[in-house]
Amino acid sequence: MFTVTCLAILVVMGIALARAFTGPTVYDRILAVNMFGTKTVLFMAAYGFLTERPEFLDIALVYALINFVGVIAVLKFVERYPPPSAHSDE
Amino acid sequence: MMTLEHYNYWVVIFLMMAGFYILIDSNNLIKKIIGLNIFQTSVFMLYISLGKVAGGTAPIAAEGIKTYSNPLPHVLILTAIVVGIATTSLALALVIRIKESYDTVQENEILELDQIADEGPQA
Amino acid sequence: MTFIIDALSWVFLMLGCFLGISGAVGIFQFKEFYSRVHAASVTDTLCVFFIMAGLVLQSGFTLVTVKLVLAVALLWFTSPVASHALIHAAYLTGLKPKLTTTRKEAAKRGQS
Amino acid sequence: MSNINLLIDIVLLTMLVFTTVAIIRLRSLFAIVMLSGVYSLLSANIFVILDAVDVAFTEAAVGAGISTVLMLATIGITGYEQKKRRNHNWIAPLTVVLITGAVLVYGTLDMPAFTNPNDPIHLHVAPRYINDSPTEIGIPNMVTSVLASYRGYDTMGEVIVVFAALIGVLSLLGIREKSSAPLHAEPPARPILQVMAKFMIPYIILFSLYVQFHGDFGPGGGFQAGVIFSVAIILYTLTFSQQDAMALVPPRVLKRFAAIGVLIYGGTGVVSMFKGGNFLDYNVLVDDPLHGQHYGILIIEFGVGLTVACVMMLIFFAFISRGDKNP
Repeated sequence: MFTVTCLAILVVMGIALARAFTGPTVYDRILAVNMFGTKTVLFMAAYGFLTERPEFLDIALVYALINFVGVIAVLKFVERYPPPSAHSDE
Repeated sequence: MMTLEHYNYWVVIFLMMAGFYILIDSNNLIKKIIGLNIFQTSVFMLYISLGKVAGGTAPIAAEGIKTYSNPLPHVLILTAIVVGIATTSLALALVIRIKESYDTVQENEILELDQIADEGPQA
Repeated sequence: MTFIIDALSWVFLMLGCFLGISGAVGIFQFKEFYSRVHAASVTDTLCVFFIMAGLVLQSGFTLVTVKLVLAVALLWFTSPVASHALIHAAYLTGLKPKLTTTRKEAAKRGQS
Repeated sequence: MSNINLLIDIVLLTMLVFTTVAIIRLRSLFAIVMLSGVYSLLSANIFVILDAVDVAFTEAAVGAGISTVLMLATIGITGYEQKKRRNHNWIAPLTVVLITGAVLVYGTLDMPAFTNPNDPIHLHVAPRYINDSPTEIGIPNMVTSVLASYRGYDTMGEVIVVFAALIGVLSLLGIREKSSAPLHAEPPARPILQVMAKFMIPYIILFSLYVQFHGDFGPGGGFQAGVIFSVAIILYTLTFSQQDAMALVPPRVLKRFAAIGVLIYGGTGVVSMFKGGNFLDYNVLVDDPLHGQHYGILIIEFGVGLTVACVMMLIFFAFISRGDKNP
């Protein structure tokens, strides 16, 4: 059951990554990266159970924290230095 | 299963070459630093791949576990990551100073400005 | 007893996976930024809850459970705040939502 | 490595390859920085799958957190866009890269198979660490015991390198503690973010202390704890203001503490010399060698954590105070 969960989360991560590649706006990329980070936390938690050593959940906690701080940093940055064209960054 | 046995190494080589390509092809100093980071991470991944043992788990002793992966590469890479961010920040600081004195971070423009400065007194 | 717990975790994990995948399809398929945020942020919280609940059922009552609960709490606090900040920043810097009309409304407007 | 782990490994590595290709192709530096954050999250995942939990911990905290923040601060100063280049020649670099890559791939054909337990690397030194360190040092996390005790010299060198990098950054950029009136309008304060940050910062600091002192038993240690602690201060700076953060942790004090951390590390070595052992030989610190190892590792990990936390905060302050000067 953890196998199925891990694979499903990997699929979600792949789709989020595709959105991060295609954009088209800066905010789409931020959204995709944020989603990627959340799914990484879930993946790490499920993977710990898959390998039968779930005590390494600290890593998942760190991911959750860092992901939040990273997204806030990116948003503050976008506010302070607005991108030349807000609608597309290609 | 020759391919799968070496898949990790080949991905490492691809990443290393991608970082190398960015480093020599890119004109923007910040992108060069990101290329250097990719190159660096590929080396990390090579070390960690070498340390993995089939059937082993993380090298933190627990009851009922016989095989552990090799802890030595982990130690080397752990400190290398922190040193990596320290050197990256030094490089970024240099880039900021270059931007302040040349007003550009494009390599070719910096070289042109240098050339003008060198030839300046004669002209 | 173990059978019931296993069955429950299966149900929870699969529900979580379903929500996660629907969110991913949402951010990939929707045409416009604000609907994509909607798809991602709404499914996210419940997906986290279901997957972590499925894992908690398997872990029993140990330190692992506490860490899982902490992770859920952390994600529940941070994820909506991040979505809020994202939309706020997007709106402030001039990305306006596209307001589309349905075919019926357009037809009505055409008649009047 | 069972099949499912191998499958996950391959899927993640493939995602990594795609991310790298996207980084090469994109022009916007901002998008590239976002993707390099994803890149380090992915590589942290791969480290977990390859059993390197400590490394994954560090990579997640450093790569996705600090590195992204510093890169963003830099492109805020230097500008978003890469300029297009005329008569851009991409054939020569590509040829060089392809030839080098081909040589390296040829070299891997002689490499021992991935995860084979009889590889030369697993036959020397490592068995000693794996079999003896839990009894010899007395702590379960072998990475910590190798890092802090067996190879304590190396780690001290690394800490000094981090400290030297700080000196470099400070002499290049410096920190403006009392910046004049900001030249551009401050973005409006965000009450929701501020409440959230106030709520979270104590827990982040608590978590960093847990990581610091639980590093003997699980993944963690001074390097990771220092980075997580500095992330708490970075969150405070981002949601409030730079002046508030500098009033909370004044850079003058941080500079002293960064040096004190290195001194604690070196001092432990000197104390063990005075006690009749070698430099950084913790066995002689107290009467019982096992207790000596425990104390020694705790003290030097504290020194590492102190230095890393102070260095990361100071570098961050240096970058953003420079950004305030040039909007």
